[in-house]
Amino acid sequence: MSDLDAMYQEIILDHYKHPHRAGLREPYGSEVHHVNPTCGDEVTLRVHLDGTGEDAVVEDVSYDALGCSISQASVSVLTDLLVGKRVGDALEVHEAFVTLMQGRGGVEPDEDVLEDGVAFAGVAKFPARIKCALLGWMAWKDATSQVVAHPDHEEQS
Amino acid sequence: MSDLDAMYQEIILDHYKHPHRAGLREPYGSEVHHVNPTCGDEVTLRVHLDGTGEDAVVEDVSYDALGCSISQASVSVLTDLLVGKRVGDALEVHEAFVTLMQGRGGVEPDEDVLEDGVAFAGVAKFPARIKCALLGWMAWKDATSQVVAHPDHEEQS
Amino acid sequence: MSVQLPGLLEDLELVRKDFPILGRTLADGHPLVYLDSANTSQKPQVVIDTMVDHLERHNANVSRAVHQLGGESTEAFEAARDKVAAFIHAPSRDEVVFTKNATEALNLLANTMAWPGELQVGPGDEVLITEMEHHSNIVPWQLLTERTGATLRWFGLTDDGRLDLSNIDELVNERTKVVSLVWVSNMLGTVNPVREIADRAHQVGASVIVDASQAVPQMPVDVVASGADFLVFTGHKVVGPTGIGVLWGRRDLLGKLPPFHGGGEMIRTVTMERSTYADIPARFEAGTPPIVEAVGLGAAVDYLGHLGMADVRAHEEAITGYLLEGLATVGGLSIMGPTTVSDRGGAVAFELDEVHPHDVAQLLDSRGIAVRAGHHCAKPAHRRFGVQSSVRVSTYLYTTPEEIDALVEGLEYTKKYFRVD
Amino acid sequence: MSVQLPGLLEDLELVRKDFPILGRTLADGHPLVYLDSANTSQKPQVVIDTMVDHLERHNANVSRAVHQLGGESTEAFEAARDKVAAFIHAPSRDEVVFTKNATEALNLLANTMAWPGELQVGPGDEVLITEMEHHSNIVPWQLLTERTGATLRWFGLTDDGRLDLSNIDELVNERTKVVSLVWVSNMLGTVNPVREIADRAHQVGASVIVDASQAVPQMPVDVVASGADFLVFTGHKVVGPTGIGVLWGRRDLLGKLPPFHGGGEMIRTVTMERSTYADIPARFEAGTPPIVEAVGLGAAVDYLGHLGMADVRAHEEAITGYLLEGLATVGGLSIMGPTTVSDRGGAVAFELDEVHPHDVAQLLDSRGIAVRAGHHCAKPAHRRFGVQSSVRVSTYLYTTPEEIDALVEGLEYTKKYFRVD
Ligand SMILES: Cc1ncc(COP(=O)(O)O)c(C=O)c1O
Ligand SMILES: Cc1ncc(COP(=O)(O)O)c(C=O)c1O
Repeated sequence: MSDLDAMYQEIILDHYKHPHRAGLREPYGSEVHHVNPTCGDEVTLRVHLDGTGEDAVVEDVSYDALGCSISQASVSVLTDLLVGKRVGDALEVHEAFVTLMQGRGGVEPDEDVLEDGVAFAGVAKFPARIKCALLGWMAWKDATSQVVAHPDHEEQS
Repeated sequence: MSDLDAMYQEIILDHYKHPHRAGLREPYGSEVHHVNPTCGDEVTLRVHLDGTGEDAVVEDVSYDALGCSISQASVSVLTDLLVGKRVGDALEVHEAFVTLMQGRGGVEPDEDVLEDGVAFAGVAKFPARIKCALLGWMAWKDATSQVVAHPDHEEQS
Repeated sequence: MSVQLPGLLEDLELVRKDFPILGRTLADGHPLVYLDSANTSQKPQVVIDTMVDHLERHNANVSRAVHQLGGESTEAFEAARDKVAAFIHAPSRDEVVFTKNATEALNLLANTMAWPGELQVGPGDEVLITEMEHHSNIVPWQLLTERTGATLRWFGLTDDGRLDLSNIDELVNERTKVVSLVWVSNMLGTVNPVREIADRAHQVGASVIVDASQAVPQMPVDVVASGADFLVFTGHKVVGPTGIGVLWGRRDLLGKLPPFHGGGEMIRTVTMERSTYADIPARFEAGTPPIVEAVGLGAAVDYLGHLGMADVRAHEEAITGYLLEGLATVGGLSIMGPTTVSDRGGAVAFELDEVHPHDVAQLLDSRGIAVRAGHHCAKPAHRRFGVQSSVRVSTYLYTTPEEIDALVEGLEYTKKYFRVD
Repeated sequence: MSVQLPGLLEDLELVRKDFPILGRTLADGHPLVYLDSANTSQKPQVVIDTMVDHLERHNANVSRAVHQLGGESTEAFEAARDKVAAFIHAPSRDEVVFTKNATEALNLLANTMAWPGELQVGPGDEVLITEMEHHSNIVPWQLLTERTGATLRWFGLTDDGRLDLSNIDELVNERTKVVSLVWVSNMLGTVNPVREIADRAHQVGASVIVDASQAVPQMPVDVVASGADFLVFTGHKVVGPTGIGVLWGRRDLLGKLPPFHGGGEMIRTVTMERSTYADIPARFEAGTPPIVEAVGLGAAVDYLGHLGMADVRAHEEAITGYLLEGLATVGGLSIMGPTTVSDRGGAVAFELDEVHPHDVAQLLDSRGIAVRAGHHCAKPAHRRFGVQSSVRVSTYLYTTPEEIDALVEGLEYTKKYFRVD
């Protein structure tokens, strides 16, 4: 498989064409807007948690993303992976994904943890695209830490 | 004769060690202060004219100069050449000197016009030193044009 | 070469040999097809060699030293100023100020206009720019107007990517202090009627700043004829090195600006009480200047001068025409900016239905074709056309028709890869 | 080599072979004796070759492009940032901002402190510098304090060319917002007790800026240990190219400065209404950065790292000691600045009775010996010692004892030429 095909896995193109959980929904505990200054890709992302602290559960992640196949597919996969998980576990998956992306192609992804996310292994070989793959993930972490920091913050709905 | 000896002619070293008409004197029509920003050489120079317009005569040029052998000798020679001349004639000598300096060693100086000033022909081959040789001359022209522009300006004395 | 187009540079294959990078083979054995010259141009061997010779044989600081190396270095540096002055037909070499890049040149102007002086911009004053500016000609003016209480105003764009001059009489008014505009847009490719706008601006006493970053590489430039009071460009887009840009300004106006950066070489004298400043251009060149970069830029404009800027312009028009024709054959592709070569430079931005610009660029890159994807530092212009990013193809004097053919094939391949039909 | 001094770099002759210019023959067949390294250093072949390789094979703009060349260029550019960060022991690579030179780095600080922000300097505030600063660390603060109504204050000098700290408790007070000082003087050679002064300044909450333009070339530098909040240096004095300098700043403090120049790469997003700015370091790097210059600087600090900065420092001390001894044998020569090697760098300024510095430099140059004559951009320090200019000899890692011998002979010859006895 060429490097190109390794990046544009079927799974990625599928998520790109048919993104999961797209759109902005209520209720949510925090909303963030992240931009990739290099290319202008943007994502607005909302996180809705149920409960508090590390035991809280990711009830919903909704988003409005403008961007390339990689950035769109990656946020779509993110929702599949993280929604329904406890925040602590979700953060572990997050870390595994970031490690995979920053590994320059040298990290062997754990399919049990990352599921469809392993499809992004090929992206790690393209430094310019790593930021695309991480855009939604960075937004999610930012939004989540905001809710965790202010659990008593009024939920928007 | 080496280029070095051509620059440091006996005449120049003599003027350096024994500068003519040094010191600031009164009366004077205008005083200017010029600096060579590269090396910090400075000259304060006063011009006293008698009469008005191109027919005015250069009565005195007095100066206080801080600088290298070339800049000091050059202002000393200037006073020899210009004091006593009509302004129009002095400006012609000025132009001949500037032409010589900017000629990169390719200009044959006219000894009848420049007298001791011909000794500076060797300086023209050292671009870094041309400004030294011209410092006093530029100051003189500046000061003179100020008196010519304001002939009725009160003489300082 | 198979395709023959009228206007192409003679001996194009020989010209290409001057650029070592054009012989490079990329991943999977693809030859480089470099279509990103509006981003930065490639460098001919003579520019590189001139820089190497300077570093290996003549390196010394300038203006400061009596010694032989210092003399040689100063002479090479100042000769570069003469060359640049001649290249843009500046009335005086002293009007050529070396900066770091075009961005610094624009910031020099916007920055010094914040402080007391005849050109100071204050509350109630207006600064007028256009919706097609590069960020480097937007943000400095946003900062200036925010900080001084002046107002920033904008020329809008027409649907075909030209300046909308319909409200010029309202936009250019007695409050207008500065009109700053791009000559050739780096995104849309539009060539703006700089002279016409400058004449109008001068009627109300405004200063006119022309961002010629994309103009100087592509066409003969005469700063006086352009109508500009100040004009900027950047070394790395005119086959020169990075690290050097140019601010040209009318002598009387440059003289009215207060100092920009303070430091070595820009002073006349420094005392603990106060300092006085050198004349132009040194006044605006604080610190050790980009010496070897200026020397490289001098070699670059010499190179362009030998080719002849009229011929470079003719080449650019021929290739751009061929490019526009080629892109017209690709279904689902829509161009932002003029679709004909008249009043148009060699940068063409477009969208391809259903494939994000990033993905287009990636696919092309897998075939060795280098284009740019993104907002090209022109976000307001992208927003004007309702898009967030685009693909930009930009040609230069070394671009061949065959490279355009490769691009068009690459775009068809991209569509297939992403299953667009 | 005949003279053996403890502390000289091992294999000095081999080191010298790394610098092509040192093999040059000047007018009248004199070999180059380059003693003007405080002005600018010479460049080793590896720096030149690295730049050439970049220009011939990897040239592209950075941060902006998806294509392979863009990736390679970005990687090389950012790797240079890593190298510089490691070289000065910066806690984070993001704290390393590339500028044009040291002068721009100092102006960046002085300029942004004029505008609203936590570090803003205003009326009643004091900025404290020293009488031995380079003009590049004087004029920016004069401009800032004049423009904002703050007060500029000065540490004086002792007769032996050290900082006079006797009134430090009065000079550093609750009004002091900024203390900006040189680590190693480019004129006197003095090494200042930066840490001690920084600690004192921090007690009153002032920010400490260290001009390390002459320190980074000569000695191991650890920015955190130095006590600095901000530290600047310039590429061309550390065997790197012109056109690049470095501003290091503590992350939290850099984050408190408003934007400096506006333009491409320093933004997060730009709209017609307003712009938001990128994080450090990009926030302060508007426009196309000096790319090939950064790559060259990376190679330069690698080169110095291989030699080992402790060894470079030992070499400098050995040579400077030998130089001071040699100069002591020349009658009528008086040194400004410390006359022993302790707390002293490798720049030695002096006067020779009855011969103007310009003439000394000219005579030495006629024998191939390059020194600097003038005020070395340190007019206040010259005035402090009652002189208008001086001769400065400055050595570096490639300087040999034989070159010092040639200098001393040259000085005797100069005296004879000007008939001084
Ligand atoms: C102590 C010191 N500070 C600042 C500078 C300015 O460096 P640059 O001219 O590269 O900006 C120099 C060198 O000229 C210097 O020696
Ligand atoms: C139209 C235009 N203006 C300004 C610039 C800024 O040039 P630089 O990044 O070299 O400062 C560019 C290029 O990036 C440009 O295309």
